[in-house]
Amino acid sequence: MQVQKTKHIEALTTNYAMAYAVKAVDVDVIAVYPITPQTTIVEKISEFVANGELNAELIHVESEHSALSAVVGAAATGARVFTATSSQGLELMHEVLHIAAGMRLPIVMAVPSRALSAPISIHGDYSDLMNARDTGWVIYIAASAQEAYDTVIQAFRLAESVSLPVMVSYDGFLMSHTVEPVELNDEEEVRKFLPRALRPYTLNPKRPVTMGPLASPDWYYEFKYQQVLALKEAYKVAKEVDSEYGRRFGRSYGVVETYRMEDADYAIVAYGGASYGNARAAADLARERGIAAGVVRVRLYRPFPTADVLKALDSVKAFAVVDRAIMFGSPAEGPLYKDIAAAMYMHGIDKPALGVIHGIGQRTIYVEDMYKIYTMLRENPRKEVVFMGVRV
Amino acid sequence: MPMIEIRFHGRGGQGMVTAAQVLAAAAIIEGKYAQAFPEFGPERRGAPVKSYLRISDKPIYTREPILRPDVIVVADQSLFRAENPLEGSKVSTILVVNGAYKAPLKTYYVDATSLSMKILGRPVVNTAMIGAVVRATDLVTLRSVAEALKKFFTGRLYDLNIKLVETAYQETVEL
Amino acid sequence: MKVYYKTLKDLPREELFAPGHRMCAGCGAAIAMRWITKTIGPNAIIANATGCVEVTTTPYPETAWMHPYIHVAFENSAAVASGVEAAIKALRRKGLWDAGDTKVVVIAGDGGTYDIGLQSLSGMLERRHGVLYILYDNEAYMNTGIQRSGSTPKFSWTTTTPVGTAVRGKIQWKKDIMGIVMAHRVPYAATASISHILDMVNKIKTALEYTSEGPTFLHIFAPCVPGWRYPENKTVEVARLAVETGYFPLYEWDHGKLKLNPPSNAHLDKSKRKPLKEYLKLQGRFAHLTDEEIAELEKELDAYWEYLGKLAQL
Amino acid sequence: MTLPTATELPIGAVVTEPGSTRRNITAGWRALRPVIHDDRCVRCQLCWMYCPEGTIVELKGVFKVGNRTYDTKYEINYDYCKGCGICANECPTKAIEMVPE
Repeated sequence: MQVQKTKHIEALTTNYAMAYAVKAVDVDVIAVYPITPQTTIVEKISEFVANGELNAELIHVESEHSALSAVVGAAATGARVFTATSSQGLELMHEVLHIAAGMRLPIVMAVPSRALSAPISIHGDYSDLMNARDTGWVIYIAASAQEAYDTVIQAFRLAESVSLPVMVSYDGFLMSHTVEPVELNDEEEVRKFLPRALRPYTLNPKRPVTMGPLASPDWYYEFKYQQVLALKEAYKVAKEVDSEYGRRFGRSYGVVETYRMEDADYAIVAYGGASYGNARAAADLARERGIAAGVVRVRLYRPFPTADVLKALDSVKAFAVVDRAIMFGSPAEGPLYKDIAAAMYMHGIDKPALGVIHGIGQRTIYVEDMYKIYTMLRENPRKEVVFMGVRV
Repeated sequence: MPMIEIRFHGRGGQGMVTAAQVLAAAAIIEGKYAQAFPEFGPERRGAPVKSYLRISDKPIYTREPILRPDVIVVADQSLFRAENPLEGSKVSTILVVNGAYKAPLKTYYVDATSLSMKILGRPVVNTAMIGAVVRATDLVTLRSVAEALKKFFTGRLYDLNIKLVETAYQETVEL
Repeated sequence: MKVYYKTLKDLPREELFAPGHRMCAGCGAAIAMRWITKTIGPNAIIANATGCVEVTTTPYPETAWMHPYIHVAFENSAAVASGVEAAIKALRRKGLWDAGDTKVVVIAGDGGTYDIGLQSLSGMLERRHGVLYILYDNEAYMNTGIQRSGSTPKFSWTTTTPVGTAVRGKIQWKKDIMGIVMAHRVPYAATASISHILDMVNKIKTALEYTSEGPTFLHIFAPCVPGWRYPENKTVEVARLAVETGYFPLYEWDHGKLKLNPPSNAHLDKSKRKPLKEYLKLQGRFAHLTDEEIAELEKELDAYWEYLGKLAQL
Repeated sequence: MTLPTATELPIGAVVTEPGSTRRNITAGWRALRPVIHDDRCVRCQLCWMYCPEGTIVELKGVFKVGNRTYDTKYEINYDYCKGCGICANECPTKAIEMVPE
């Protein structure tokens, strides 16, 4: 295995980077439906197909529910499939999210995240993704166009290895529509990384099987437990895939990324590009001002990388979890906060953890606000959820 | 090179989002890191819009809007009445503006509207403003801009836009 | 319709729908399933909507299906089939499909077609996927216990349109699903009844072959013993009377031409139709009907025949 | 009976054996049993055609019934017959009789 020699770097939005990844992967069937801020992904894919650069069937479905249903049908038939959505579209798909996971179909879907109605907002936050987080899908949250591109390719490998659907999410607008440099892989190399494997069961008249049967109480639970096991397996395989990808293509990310955590007393735990990027800048600022600050980014969100997150936070005195979604009426309104709190409780760890809700409906996330979180952690470490930047 | 932050002010339809993207692509062609993003909204043609561009030798992580721009680009002087494009400017900030405008900053201007009308036959000023930004900042070469423009225009429209960038570059004046 | 089977002797013998399924004794849909599976032959993939047929034929770890079969949800069988069809196309183009000319068939009930599945059906028809969509119509949500659907006829009793003192059964007319499908300008759409097997299998085969041009549609009338409240040995008789009284006309839409099939082709002349009452009186769901209500149904049926007659002249 | 564990079952609840409901004998559903009186059967095939379960079995051969010879004979597979009586109701010669189990 050799790291690619000649570099091919393009200026792309994260949405366009998704389309380039889909092209490299040689996807067979793609369901296309517009919703802001996802639309430019399927526009670019449509352009690739129109130009003969991508040999795929596009299905111009009439709703997101049908988008996911169509790729379920295609994946069940043995095709490599892709679709993408955001916000209300992901909500409309919700029923089929569970089914795709229950049927163990290796679907890959891009989700540039966006706030939910009402009132309607086309802007970014992670409310849509967080509503889909426990549906049995593997979920990655990328922080750059490059990472999103690399993650889609990794996602196909993971999906086909553990027979689970995978979402690749990232910030709506703040990433989906931002032009950045993206190093594109040699497509032949990508196809070597993703060989066509014969799946055990597909819809084929030569080997007829029944998919989606009725399971009685004597049978249903075991299939749900299979999904539990598959997600545990995915935690391991995601790391292996990322390492192998790194060896082949020169870029890997781990399941959790850390910044200046070696000697950090205070950490911000975040996901997504804007929260993470601005927390990094804030950590630099904090260190200039004498606070030993660091950042932990959760890249693989489902299965939750408990061991890696706990390890990253092992030596901090206090930390904050910044969430761009609200779980209404929950004991802690931040979804990631709750995950980490549960993980720590289960491992007998007790330290001050501040929950910070921010960036809701793309309320601007400032580096200065992130810096303030570090000062809060130093001055008054506590367990509490705060709503940063809201007028009260 | 430290990170350079540029903020573009225009109206929907004038192409300021594209201008930031073209310059980002040109920088990326030169092996630099860049980040170009619009101020997002459902705004349609005519509404004031901002777009942002960061260029650096190192990877760029921050994704906050540009609050303290090194360069401010104003595609339409009526924007000075609609909002305050100079907000957050530093002593060192450079202003690049369509038509002469007196500001308390180092200012470059070009008559982008007339040039666009003359060369394109339409008042779409984004490529003219790109030429002016290159002249004012030397951030990227005209050659990289020409290369980057291939992703945005083809055929005769590409030729005309290259001509417009070059003409604007030459006709940009420091006030 | 092309005639593939001239007499009963020509009918396909091989059974491709296994017994031991849990459909009711005397189920009309079961008769339809037997003949659908026999007629489409083994090289086909079936996408089934949630419903009676789905839950009674796939009790894990068993299946009555001998075809590759997929059930996903209630409202999306047309979308699932679109994906299956697209996958076969793409895989074949890439040399990755080893099963030859595989057909794609949807089987869905009236709830999954008239109501919750109408959107995905319309999408599939509009995109012109080469899929045969078969609706088995038992005129209510039977799987959940006989609730009214868009297909339930006027005045019919169901558990959600009970016969009370203020309201007596369903208030609205049955939706014209064939009209909706024909408006999509599909190559072929037809009605069929489990009482007229030869007509039905020739239509299944015709519709299947026409999928090379685009989507095709079959509306199969399939009486339901518990839902319609008639004795279980009367399923075929009820279906036959539906045709003979003109309640369920047999016709086909073949490339823009509407043609009435025997025996319905004689029924434009009202005197050739048996009185509607003969059909209604067999069924408990209509037991409460007054003569006035029956007269109203007859009047509406006459109007429907007038409309069909005009369509047939186009 | 011990049922298979989660790791023993095929993933995704796929049913791998086509037509496996055959394992489920539905004879017990029946209150009335259809009996074919072969002497009255004219081989019209209607019972075979209308049976919802496909339980009317068509045999090929030479069958002498009285002074007539047929090349087919119809029998009932009682394993799956649910006793609905459609066959008897549709039989034009009343050759099928429904008798109590």
